[in-house]
Amino acid sequence: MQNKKSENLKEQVLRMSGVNPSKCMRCGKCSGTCPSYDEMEYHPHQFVYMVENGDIETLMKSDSVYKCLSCFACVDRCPRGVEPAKLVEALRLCVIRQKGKNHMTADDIPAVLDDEMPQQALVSAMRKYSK
Amino acid sequence: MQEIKREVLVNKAKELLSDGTVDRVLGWKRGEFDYDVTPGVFRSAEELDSGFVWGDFCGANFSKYLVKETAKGEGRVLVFLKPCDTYSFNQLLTEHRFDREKVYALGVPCNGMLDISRIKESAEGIVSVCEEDGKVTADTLYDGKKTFDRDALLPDRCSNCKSKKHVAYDELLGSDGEVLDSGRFDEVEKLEKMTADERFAFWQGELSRCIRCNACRDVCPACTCEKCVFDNPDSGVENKAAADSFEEKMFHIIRAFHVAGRCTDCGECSRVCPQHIPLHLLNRKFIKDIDEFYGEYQAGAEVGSRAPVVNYTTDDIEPSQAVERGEQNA
Amino acid sequence: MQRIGVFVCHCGTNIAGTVDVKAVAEALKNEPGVVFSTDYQYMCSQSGQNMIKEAVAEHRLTGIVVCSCSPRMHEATFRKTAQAAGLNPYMVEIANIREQCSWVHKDMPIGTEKAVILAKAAVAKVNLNAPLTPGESPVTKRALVIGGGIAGIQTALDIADAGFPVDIVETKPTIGGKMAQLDKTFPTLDCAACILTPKMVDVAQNEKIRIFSYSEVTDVKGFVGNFDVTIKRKARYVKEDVCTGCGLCTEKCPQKNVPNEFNLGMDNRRAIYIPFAQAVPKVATIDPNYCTMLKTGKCGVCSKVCTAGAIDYSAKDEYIEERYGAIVAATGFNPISMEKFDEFAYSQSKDVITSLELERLMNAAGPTGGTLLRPSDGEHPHTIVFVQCVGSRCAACEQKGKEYCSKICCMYTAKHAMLIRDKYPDTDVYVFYIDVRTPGKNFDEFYRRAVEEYGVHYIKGMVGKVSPEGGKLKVQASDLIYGKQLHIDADLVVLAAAIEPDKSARGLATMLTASMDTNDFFTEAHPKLRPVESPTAGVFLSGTCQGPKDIPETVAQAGAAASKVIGLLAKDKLLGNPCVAHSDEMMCNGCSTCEKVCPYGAITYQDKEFRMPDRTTKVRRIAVVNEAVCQGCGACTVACMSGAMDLRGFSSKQIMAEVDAICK
Amino acid sequence: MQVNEYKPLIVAFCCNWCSYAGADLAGNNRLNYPADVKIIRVPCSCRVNPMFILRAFQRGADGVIICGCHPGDCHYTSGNYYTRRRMALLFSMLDYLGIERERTRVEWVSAAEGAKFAATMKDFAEKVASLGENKRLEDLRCKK
Repeated sequence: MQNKKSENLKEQVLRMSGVNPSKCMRCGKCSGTCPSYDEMEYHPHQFVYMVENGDIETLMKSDSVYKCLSCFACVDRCPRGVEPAKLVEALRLCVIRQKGKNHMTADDIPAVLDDEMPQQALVSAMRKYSK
Repeated sequence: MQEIKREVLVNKAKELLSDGTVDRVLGWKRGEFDYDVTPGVFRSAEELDSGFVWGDFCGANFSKYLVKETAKGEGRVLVFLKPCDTYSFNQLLTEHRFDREKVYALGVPCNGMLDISRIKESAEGIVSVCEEDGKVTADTLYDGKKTFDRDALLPDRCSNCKSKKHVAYDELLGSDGEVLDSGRFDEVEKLEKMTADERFAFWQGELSRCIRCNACRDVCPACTCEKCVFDNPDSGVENKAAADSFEEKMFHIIRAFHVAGRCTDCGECSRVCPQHIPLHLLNRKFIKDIDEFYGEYQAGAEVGSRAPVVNYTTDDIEPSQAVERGEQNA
Repeated sequence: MQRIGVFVCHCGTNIAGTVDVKAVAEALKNEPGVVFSTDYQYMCSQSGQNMIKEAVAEHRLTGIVVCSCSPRMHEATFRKTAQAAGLNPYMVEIANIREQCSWVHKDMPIGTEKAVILAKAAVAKVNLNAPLTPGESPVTKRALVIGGGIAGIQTALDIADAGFPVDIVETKPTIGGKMAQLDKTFPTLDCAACILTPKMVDVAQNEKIRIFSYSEVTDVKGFVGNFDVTIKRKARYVKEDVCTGCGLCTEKCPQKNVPNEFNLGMDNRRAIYIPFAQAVPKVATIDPNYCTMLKTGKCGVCSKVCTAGAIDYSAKDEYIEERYGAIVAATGFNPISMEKFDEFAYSQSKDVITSLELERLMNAAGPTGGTLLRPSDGEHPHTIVFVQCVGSRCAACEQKGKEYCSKICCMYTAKHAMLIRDKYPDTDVYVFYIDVRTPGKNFDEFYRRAVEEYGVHYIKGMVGKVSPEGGKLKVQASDLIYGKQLHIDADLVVLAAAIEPDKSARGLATMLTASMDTNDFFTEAHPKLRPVESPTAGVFLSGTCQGPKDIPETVAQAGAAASKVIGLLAKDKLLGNPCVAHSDEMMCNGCSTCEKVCPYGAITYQDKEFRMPDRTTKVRRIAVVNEAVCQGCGACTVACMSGAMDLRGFSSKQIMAEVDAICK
Repeated sequence: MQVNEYKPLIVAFCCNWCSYAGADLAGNNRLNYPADVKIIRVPCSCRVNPMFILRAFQRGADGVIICGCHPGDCHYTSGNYYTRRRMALLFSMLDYLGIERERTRVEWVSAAEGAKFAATMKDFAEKVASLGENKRLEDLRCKK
């Protein structure tokens, strides 16, 4: 199921994230400890598994990449040191590096804004969601 | 001028000869010239009166002679020991190299023995050398009278004298001195600060002048092997004259390594070297390293002490760190 | 000059694959001293060895060089072959052209060139070999077992059974080790005490076995057959031979709140205590850190109460010297500490416990008398969650967990789950696992019974977080097969903690000069072929000190270690190592530099008369090496300035010949 | 590969109990390291006499490495402690005489560290190769 395109996409993700997904022993602790597990369509242990198998497009299309809060609980508790959160970060970069493909642009913000939203969340969102 | 006079030594020697405590005296006598003082054995008062010499050129360290003297199986031998000689005395005792009962050691205080080669550098054909209040004048055939400041004529081992304290004697003539903290490692530090190429050039220059006369080995009180590895055809490193620059280095590195932790820094090797190679800088490098890596240690300070090279602690530094240590001052 | 035969082995394709063996044999033909050089498919085979024997006869060989695998594999084989062919076994040298040449250099020309050089070095060494005969050293017919757990007990019983006296040294006041703390044992579910205590009593009643409880080994000198061991008997303040073990003092002692380490601190004991009822030796012990009499001098209740008058406050630590022929390390294991696992809140909540603590809770002699109650409020737990692989298979960081699988947790968790479901049918038991590893006889069936008959919920997935809230433990875990994140309100969480060697093992290894791996498990002589021996001759390994294992394997390995010890002690004398140091009298200065570096004290000095050239005799002090004590390390040969001290089999000239052959 | 690519000659003294076994383990795992390294087996690292090291350099070696057990693991209890002191002094003296530091090295390798053995040999061989031929401790009569 690995064709040429997904091959170099996977290689790109791995180089960007510096993660070695083959270290994963499929224990599921990252998903177990993930606070936004339920909002995600694909879960942290599936990120690692899918990147390992080169199935990057589906991940880039899915919304779950943006559900990760970067709380790094999965990185801290993974017994094999696989660091799934870094994979998510790399996937996000892959998405926004595509031509014209921003997950969210500046003018979408007012619609989503609510006054309890901490300023920091806005800044980090802009950093993560658009070029 | 030496603080203690010749008569005191001669009378003491005669006294001990006459009352039978010793049957021979190991002292200095005149060689070819006044300044050319060599060790000699005196068996009677007359010989003492006529031949015994005591002055500014009695640099020889008698400890090593005791190894062969005491093995002769006669009576006790009287020996005069300067403060730095007493350390070699103790080191040889630690290694059971001679029988202490066969020796009567007389401690002789010393305020530095002169280095004749420093006079020879600027005066040809020396006839006689005499000294008044700190000034040494050498009467020469070709350059007339040359006067020098006494301190300028002291060899490195005396200008950087490490201790005036007698650590071994049966009887002490005159007063005992103190251990001094001397700048004896300054020269080593200067070398260490050079770059590797400069150091290599320096030592290549020095060691290439070595003619392998083995004088340094034969005078060194720490080199008392029955048969030295360099004389033993079975050792695999046996060589007489150095046929290549490597063998010069090999001889001096191995000799320094063999005396490491046992060398009392008495400076005899540099004194007797006809080529004036600063051999003491090699031994001092080991002494400096040992002090730095494994704690202050003075060979011969007390009998039976355990040399650092035959000792260990579980947290010694690693060889790579030993070399890095050189980095800071390189 | 020697007449040397060179035999180059193909080792199938192991060597021949990347080294041109024919070229090597050819190149060696005109090496000085070589009169015969050939190659063969398998030198270590019977026919290979016969080839050597024939060559020795035919070419009147005096030395043999075999270019083959590592000398650590077949040096002994080829030495026996040489001996059978009438040569002295030490006239054989091995060139390691497999592990250190053909296997590590892929390119044929480079491999061949290096093989030739290594072969030439071996020939250069054989040229200078001299026939050696191993010396003999006596064997002290007494064994020492360090550690009194099931491993130590079984080893000691088997050795004593063969008629040899054995001493057991145990740091705790009683033998029994971890097994004594267990409730039931898998896979047969028989009670640990019921199968262990009879063995402990056997040990006590066996007059061949001496138990040094509450003691530790402080120093080991010597070598196989002659270990001089110093044992420190910690002050017990109770006379062992007088105390009847009635336990009166343990009831009357006023100092009540001492954390009971036998129950892992879950309940308290007195300052004077007997760890558990079936303790062997059944003798009280006073804990110096808590006894007011020892600390302040004001109390003495136990001595007043003791009818036998066994209390002795003035006791001091006692040191015993003893000589042994063999030593068995049986230091056992401990669960790793759970402090670093904050995600499981082990330090925040008392209801998060390790499996060993669960064993005590379920044990009739435990803090709760065998009924399973929550340590926090003593209530009956309804929902219990087991978390597997806590700290095992964890390669994230050394300080936190261990990289290896601890092997026994899957089975004991299945046991716990089954026992709980059987005794308290109303409880829900969840086991979160990565994969259940239950290999071996009746093991998997045991695990399937837990799932099928007792309805234990086995969930493939890991617990991510445990947060104590309102008396309950909120467990958040992933269920990989269901694809859901589970949230369970548990009453009790049991962590299957990884196991690591006992802390005392590292110090012991240094004393025994036995080597250890990075996880502090003893390294065995060969992982497959010699699992119960340490590379140090005379030192054997029994139980979990060598690696994680369960009780059946421990007992099997204990028996194996005992058989090795018996094999050693049955000999009257041991063939020593002939490659020992010897001093050349004529060159020795008698300066005792060598004596200072000798780790075995094998060098002594004597004054000897020598006839000097001028017909006088001279008495000189010379070094004498006791060849039975010397182990041949060579430290003295370098300390000796004049080179008088040399090592047989590795003499300075031989090593220099090898250096020359390599650098030529 | 260049035609006359300079190949260093390296002598490795390996102690029989730990580093020699580590070298064998590197072999078992087929871990590659430069063929310029030639191993001499000694009972213990404390058997290596400074004379052997200088002899190797004299005969044309470009690098000498002494491998032993980790301190505390020595089969003879204190062998490697003496090696550590002797080699610390010897290396410091060689450096004092201006000999390049990277030509000599002591490394502790246990019987379980095959990978470390291969990596150490590769690293040492590269460092020595970068230094070029041993000019400062060579004996011209022994030149190949």
